[in-house]
Amino acid sequence: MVKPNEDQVLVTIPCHPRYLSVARLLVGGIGAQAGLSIDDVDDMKVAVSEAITNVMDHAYGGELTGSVVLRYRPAPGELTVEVEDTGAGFDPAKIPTHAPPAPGIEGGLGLYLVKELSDSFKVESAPGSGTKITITKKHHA
Amino acid sequence: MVKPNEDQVLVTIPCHPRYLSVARLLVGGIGAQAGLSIDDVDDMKVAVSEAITNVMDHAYGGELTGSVVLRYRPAPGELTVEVEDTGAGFDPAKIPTHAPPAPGIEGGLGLYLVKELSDSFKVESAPGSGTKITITKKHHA
Amino acid sequence: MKVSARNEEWLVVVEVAGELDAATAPALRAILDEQIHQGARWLLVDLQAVDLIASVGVGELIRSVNELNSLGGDLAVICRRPNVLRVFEISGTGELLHVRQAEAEARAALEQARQRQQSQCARAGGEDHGQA
Amino acid sequence: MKVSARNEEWLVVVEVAGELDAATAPALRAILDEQIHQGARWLLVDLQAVDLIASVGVGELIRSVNELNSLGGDLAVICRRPNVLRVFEISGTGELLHVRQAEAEARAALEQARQRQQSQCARAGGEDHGQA
Ligand SMILES: Nc1ncnc2c1ncn2[C@@H]1O[C@H](COP(=O)(O)OP(=O)(O)O)[C@@H](O)[C@H]1O
Ligand SMILES: Nc1ncnc2c1ncn2[C@@H]1O[C@H](COP(=O)(O)OP(=O)(O)O)[C@@H](O)[C@H]1O
Repeated sequence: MVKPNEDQVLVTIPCHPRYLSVARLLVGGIGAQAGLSIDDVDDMKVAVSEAITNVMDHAYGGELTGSVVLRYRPAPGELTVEVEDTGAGFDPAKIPTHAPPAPGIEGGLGLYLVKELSDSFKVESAPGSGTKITITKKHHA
Repeated sequence: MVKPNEDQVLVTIPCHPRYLSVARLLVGGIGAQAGLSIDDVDDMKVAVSEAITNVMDHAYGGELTGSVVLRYRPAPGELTVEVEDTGAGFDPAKIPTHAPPAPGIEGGLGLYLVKELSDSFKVESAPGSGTKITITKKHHA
Repeated sequence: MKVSARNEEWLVVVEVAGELDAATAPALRAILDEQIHQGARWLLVDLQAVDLIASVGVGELIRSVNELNSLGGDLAVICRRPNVLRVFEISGTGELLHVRQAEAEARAALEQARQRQQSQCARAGGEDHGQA
Repeated sequence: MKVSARNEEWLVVVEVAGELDAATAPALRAILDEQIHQGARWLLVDLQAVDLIASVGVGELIRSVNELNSLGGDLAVICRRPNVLRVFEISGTGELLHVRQAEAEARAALEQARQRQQSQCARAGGEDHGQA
């Protein structure tokens, strides 16, 4: 069970690619404190980057306005990060994440990477109601 | 002039010393992007640590409950960080920051360090109304 | 991130360092496009100094390999960091992009692709056509 | 942060590495208290591997030097990083804590303090009392 708010770092970043590295710094710092390995942290950095990049690409019609809300929730041996926007939303049922796109196809790889690089992930979204992606990475020896 | 919210990273951390390093990571990442030197960043890291430590020590009666709100505002060649709490507050006029405590005296050094390590700093506080410390560090060659 | 390109006999080496994400992929795209535009057909993309790659970085490489293939060229990638290799593996692009851990292997993959291309051209030119 | 202590003839070397802030100062305090409790009177505090020191770290050193002085002992600090030196300078504690950039100088400062202490004791013991 995730603990209540007490052990949460809440971050709001502008919807701009230059803040991707800032979001990753926090994955590194908070993930290391939670006991993730370097490999775990590296994978989580990519997963979180994908979720934030999707906000920039899709949530606000590709405009770099608005902001992205990140919630970092460390627990012993694991880190959960939520990436939330109040943008366009989408129907998760329509996005296949059971296989990567065919080789040679550009795009469509982001959520599949999130799934493969994390221990669990959840998409909460609906057209018109914004999106929340919850990603959990556990410690692997 | 500080730009409006667009270029701001808003962070809420639990009122606990283990998040000091997280706050400093952001000083490093956002400060480097804003063009601060390594020395500038090092000084700003200490200044921000002092302001947050004061919240832990004084705002909530020394209890490690509640949270600290940080606002990182980069601008070309400078970084401003606000450290805000909704705790006890104090009368800034009663705190001398024009000189360090006498050698041999433990404590009372925090705000003096903030002043000396920053380019400008502002204390907004009153008993019962919480505290906001605003610290600006500019690029020095 | 840093990107640079340098010519060697028949190929161009593109070196990338840092984190390859949506903030930095445009710089990679620019240099790859520029090289192809200037006539480069064989690109060795050295990602040994890349700490992290996101899907947008893989996407830029796919875009370039598609363009190179359509022009009769190809690219190969050198990459050693486990986390970067994992992204190529998961994306299933290791073969398309000729991702190799050793520089010599990446060069060999590119050389092979070039020889294949040359013998195809020779056949297309008439010699041995339909014979092998 | 890491802290460790090792005995040398008449002094104890305390080595600290990492960031010395409110999260880590309690560990430094514990080792300094333990050493003094066990009878150490001359401490060489090596902060060469400390990346950052906040006022709480300076406070722990002041606390220990006050206690050591009251017991007839002293401490010296080795510190080379400019940002850490700046904090000692601003706090005006460089002399009280015998902060030195070179290990040899810090050892010399401690040796001097010990000789001063020994000659005071000798005088207090009666010899040369009031004579020099
Ligand atoms: N935050 C979001 N807001 C709106 N749509 C999204 C969001 N995240 C993902 N999507 C939708 O899911 C699709 C798949 O995303 P992804 O797998 O990352 O591939 P890509 O971004 O390359 O299309 C996107 O094309 C988009 O339609
Ligand atoms: N966030 C805060 N909330 C309440 N009081 C504060 C806060 N920050 C500073 N103070 C007051 O200012 C004083 C001076 O702070 P400082 O210079 O950091 O020294 P110290 O914390 O060692 O006392 C504190 O003792 C406290 O009374």
